[in-house]
Amino acid sequence: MESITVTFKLNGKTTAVAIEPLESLRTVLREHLHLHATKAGCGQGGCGSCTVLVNDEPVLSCLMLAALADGQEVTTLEGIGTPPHMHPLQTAFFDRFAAQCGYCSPGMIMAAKALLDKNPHPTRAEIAEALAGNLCRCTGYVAILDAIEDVVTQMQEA
Amino acid sequence: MGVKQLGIVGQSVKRRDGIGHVTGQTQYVDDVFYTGMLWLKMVRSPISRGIIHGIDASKAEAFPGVVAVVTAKDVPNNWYTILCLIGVEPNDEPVLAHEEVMYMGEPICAIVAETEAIAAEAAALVKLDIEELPPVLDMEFAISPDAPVIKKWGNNTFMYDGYNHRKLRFGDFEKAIQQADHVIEGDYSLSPIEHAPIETHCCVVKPEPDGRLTVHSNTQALYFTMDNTAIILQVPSQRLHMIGGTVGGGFGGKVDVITEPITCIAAMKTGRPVKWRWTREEEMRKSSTRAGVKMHYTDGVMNDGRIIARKVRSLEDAGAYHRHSPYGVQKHMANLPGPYTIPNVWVDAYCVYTNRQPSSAMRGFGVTEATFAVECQMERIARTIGMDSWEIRLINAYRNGQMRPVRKVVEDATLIETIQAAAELIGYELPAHLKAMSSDDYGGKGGHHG
Amino acid sequence: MNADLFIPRSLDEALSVVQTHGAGLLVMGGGTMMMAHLNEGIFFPKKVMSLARAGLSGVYRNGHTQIGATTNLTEVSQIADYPILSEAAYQIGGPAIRNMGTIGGNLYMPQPAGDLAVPLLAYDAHVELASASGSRTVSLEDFLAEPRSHRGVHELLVAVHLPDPTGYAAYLKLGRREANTPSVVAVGVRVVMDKQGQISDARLALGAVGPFAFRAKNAEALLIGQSLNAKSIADAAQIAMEESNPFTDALATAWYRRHMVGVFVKRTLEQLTK
Amino acid sequence: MAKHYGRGIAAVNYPTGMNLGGDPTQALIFCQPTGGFSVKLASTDLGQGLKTVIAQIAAEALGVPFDSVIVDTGDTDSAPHCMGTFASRATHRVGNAVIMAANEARKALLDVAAEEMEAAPEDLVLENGEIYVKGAPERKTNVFNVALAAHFKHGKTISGRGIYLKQKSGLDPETGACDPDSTEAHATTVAEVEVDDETGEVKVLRLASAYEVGRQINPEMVKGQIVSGAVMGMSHALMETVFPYYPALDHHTYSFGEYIIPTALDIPEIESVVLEYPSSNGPYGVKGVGEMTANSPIPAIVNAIYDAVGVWVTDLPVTPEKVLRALEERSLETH
Repeated sequence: MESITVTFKLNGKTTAVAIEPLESLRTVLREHLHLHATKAGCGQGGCGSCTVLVNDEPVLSCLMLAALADGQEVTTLEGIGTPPHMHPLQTAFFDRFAAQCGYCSPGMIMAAKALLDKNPHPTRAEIAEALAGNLCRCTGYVAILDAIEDVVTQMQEA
Repeated sequence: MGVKQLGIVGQSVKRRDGIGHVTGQTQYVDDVFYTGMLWLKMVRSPISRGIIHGIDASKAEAFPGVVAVVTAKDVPNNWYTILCLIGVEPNDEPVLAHEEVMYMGEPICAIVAETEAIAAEAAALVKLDIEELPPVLDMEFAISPDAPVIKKWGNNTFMYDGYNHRKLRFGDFEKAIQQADHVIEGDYSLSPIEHAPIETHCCVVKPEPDGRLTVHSNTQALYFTMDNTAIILQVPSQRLHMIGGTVGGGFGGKVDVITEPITCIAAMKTGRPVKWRWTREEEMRKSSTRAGVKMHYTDGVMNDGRIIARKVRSLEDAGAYHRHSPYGVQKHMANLPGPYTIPNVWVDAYCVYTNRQPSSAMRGFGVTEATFAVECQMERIARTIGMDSWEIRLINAYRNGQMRPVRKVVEDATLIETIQAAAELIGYELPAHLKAMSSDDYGGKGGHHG
Repeated sequence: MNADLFIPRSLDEALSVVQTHGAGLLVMGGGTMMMAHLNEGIFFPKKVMSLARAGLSGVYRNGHTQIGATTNLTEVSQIADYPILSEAAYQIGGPAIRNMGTIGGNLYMPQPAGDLAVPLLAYDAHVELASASGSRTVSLEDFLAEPRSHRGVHELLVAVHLPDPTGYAAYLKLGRREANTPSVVAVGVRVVMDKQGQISDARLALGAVGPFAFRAKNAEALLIGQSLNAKSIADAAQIAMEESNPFTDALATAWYRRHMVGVFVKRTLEQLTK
Repeated sequence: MAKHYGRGIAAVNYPTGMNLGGDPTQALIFCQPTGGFSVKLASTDLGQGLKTVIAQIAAEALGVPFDSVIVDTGDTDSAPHCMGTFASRATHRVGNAVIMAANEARKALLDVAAEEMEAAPEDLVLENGEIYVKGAPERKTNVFNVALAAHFKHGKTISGRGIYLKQKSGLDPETGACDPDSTEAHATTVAEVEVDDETGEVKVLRLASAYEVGRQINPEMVKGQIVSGAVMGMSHALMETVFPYYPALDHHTYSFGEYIIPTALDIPEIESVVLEYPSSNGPYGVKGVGEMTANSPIPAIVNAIYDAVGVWVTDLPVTPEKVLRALEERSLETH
């Protein structure tokens, strides 16, 4: 089979891209569309660093056939905030030193966003459960949980 | 304790790279792309030890989209001895294996292709003719007379100044152990572990019009990598332009110079930019690990808790090749007695070769293992002689002005102060005589706590 | 990576692809297992079909419950009528994996993965296999024992069928960390009590302690006619240990797994007494 | 079933830097025409925050605002040699090299300022980018003006070269005598655990530590290392192995499915205090902290397990299976 064209809404913008049939969404985002925030950490579904939102639900873009994105809405970290207009989660991760090497941060933030979009008042335990598929080797997670809790508090106060 | 207040030093200013990280705009090596960039995949040994009789890459070469195959013949100086820069020898690890394989996953030849998927599929087509030999995996077996010798110099250990181990000798252990009230022994071991940074190894090399190579690397040590790469490529270092400094987690795993030389050769051979990104499976099974270590402690202890003699025999599993292990064992040797004042010390530390993926540097290597053994042994001593866990450490803790077994005078000890602070942190009330102790109470020279 | 990818838009279309391509076709449910192998370069399929758009997702109640094969684990974790099925689904992976993995695909996962089979066995599930010439149901038990021989090369697993749940059920999983871990052992139990408080029917399913998830039938038999008490629980746990056929992997040895069958069967049954 | 509580302690030292072949790092600093300072390094930030702490050290040493210091790392064409980021050496070595370079650049700056202000250089004070004459604060200028003057009027460079070298130490093959490090940092960790005597599972409830790190350049980032190390150390103690049946190769791990590291749900309560006893040779007294934090939790946890259930499991990782086997062996011995 020759390459196929998929069309999807990417960070709010309709995007058409020619792909090889078995390419993953991660490969297409990073290597065809050059949105590099989505990271390649393992390709096995084990680390969560490639987490993106498809129709507002978190998925692992390394395990998703890009062909299945056709007609869907895909959101990457680039789509939720860029300097100077960062998403509150990005600001909180920065303020709390929740990114050390930074490689897990995009996936962590996307997983956290998916949680907060559904449940704006999670407990710390619920936050941790939402991050169960996202590994961090640097921070020991405490700063990450603190950062997300900060955003929860801000939303409660607002 | 009072330290002089400074200006910006001591302030928790935000990370310079923080906004880049949280917005995904920091550029890591895998985020580097060039037009016309090729991808590299490695063909590796499927067995732990064997003799290579043939490598047939013809099907891979003919596979549509494959641009080049890199074998040992393409490597100008096919020795990967990263500590050659500080005199570690002899050469023992080929960059690409061609005569024998020494561990499962050892690199044999590289496939360079238009896409990563093509390179992977073509790599699977390379036929290897390898005669399997029984592997040596257990360190005690490796240093026994019954083991096959897997190293060309005639035994299975690194040779330190003519010895098959590093020695530390201080005082008179044999005499002191006879005088001890208690002889307390312990065995301690650690299995190899993986650095597991979330970013795997990655290298991108672009040949420049002027003949230089731009090398994007996630190495922890750019010049070290540049110099080792230049030695393997047999080019002056100025031919290489190393760009890095942003790493998605290292933990010691990215001090090996493991991706850059081959990626450079692939770029030189094809005249095109090349990227080599390791899979997680390669990261786990092929990249260096922290070494497996086995230690045996024999301590002579008096009824009052003083440790008067300590003997340690330690085996460190280098895996198939040197990498950083000969150095790690020296650091290990120096730290095996622990931060305690023990007048009679005997240490034998071995760097042992086995047919497993090489071990190398990892966060604290040599010291982590020693510290684990020492602190469990301290607890074992306390429990055996019926002394309090805090007291055993406080009475033996090294003091400023005392001599460590490596014959360096202690000058910045604060072990006692951290023990006291930890007790306070958890609300544990130390007896007054222990609270009164200080790292400066030996009375000798050194110390700057005033 | 030159390959043909089929994304059928209906069951009929999917069955016709299977009919045409048969054994050489790699079928993906959520892709969580197969895509990992593709990414690692472990194999290079030439014909792949994804069932993601074939309309096989959803939970239907019609005298019994039917769960479409591509219903994802998040949706399964929200099926309130089968609490230990939803619990088992929730304990798999993290949210993203649960959004991708499917109930049908989970039944093909090699042990120690594939936890959903455990509660499904406890609920007496059947699987529906369809081909261009019709469909049939097979008990999950038989299917798990030999999925390849039970699914013909021209068949697809299209749904899981569950009778209405009766009795009390409990599920416990032991992994090597708090979440997102394969099982050391998974235990699902369902018992029906008569009015005297004696067990009239029992299902005791074990995962990760054999080549596939299975029912510990000797332990079930022992429970029937008894009340749940310290002795019957201990006896059932002992027999379940003997019935299991555990393996050694990176997570645990066979020795440890067998021990944990005893501990976790006991703990699972004890939950029912509360 | 019973769960047993235990507490264990471990007191450790950690050497800063290495010395096997001599351990140098260099830095160059130059001033831009409008007073920005560029620090050129070939060093590497692994996530620990080197780029930030070096900017702090450079700003402190130069006497200029933090924001006016640019740190450029990771390019061998533009920056001099650095051994690398490992051995808890980076802040110590790079910091020292940067202070040396900053001192030279600062002197060059004040020489130009002195000419501009018709004062003796030794009478000038440079603080946060402002320059004034000691005892006469009304006679003042600033780095911006002096830098412009140096570039366009005096034809002077304002730059500095720095190096820090830990000399190579010999090692006596007969006795092991050597000088293995620059300084020693210290820590004590208290671990509290709960051991399940039916499954052998160990849950770490709390890791409380006192760390002595010489001087903190950036306390939040020191804390980041401490929390990070607590979790990595716990993981090393209880979970991780590439070869689960070492030395056998069987079940060699290949993914995060069987190579177990903690998730956000697995972390204990982590507390710490930091002591500062400046070292004699570190920049502003720094000692290395990066590696040490992952060490002290390991023996503290193993000792806590002994405290809880009275068995020594000293073969890492302490898997539930090893604990259970040790408990069974002990019960066989005592019955």
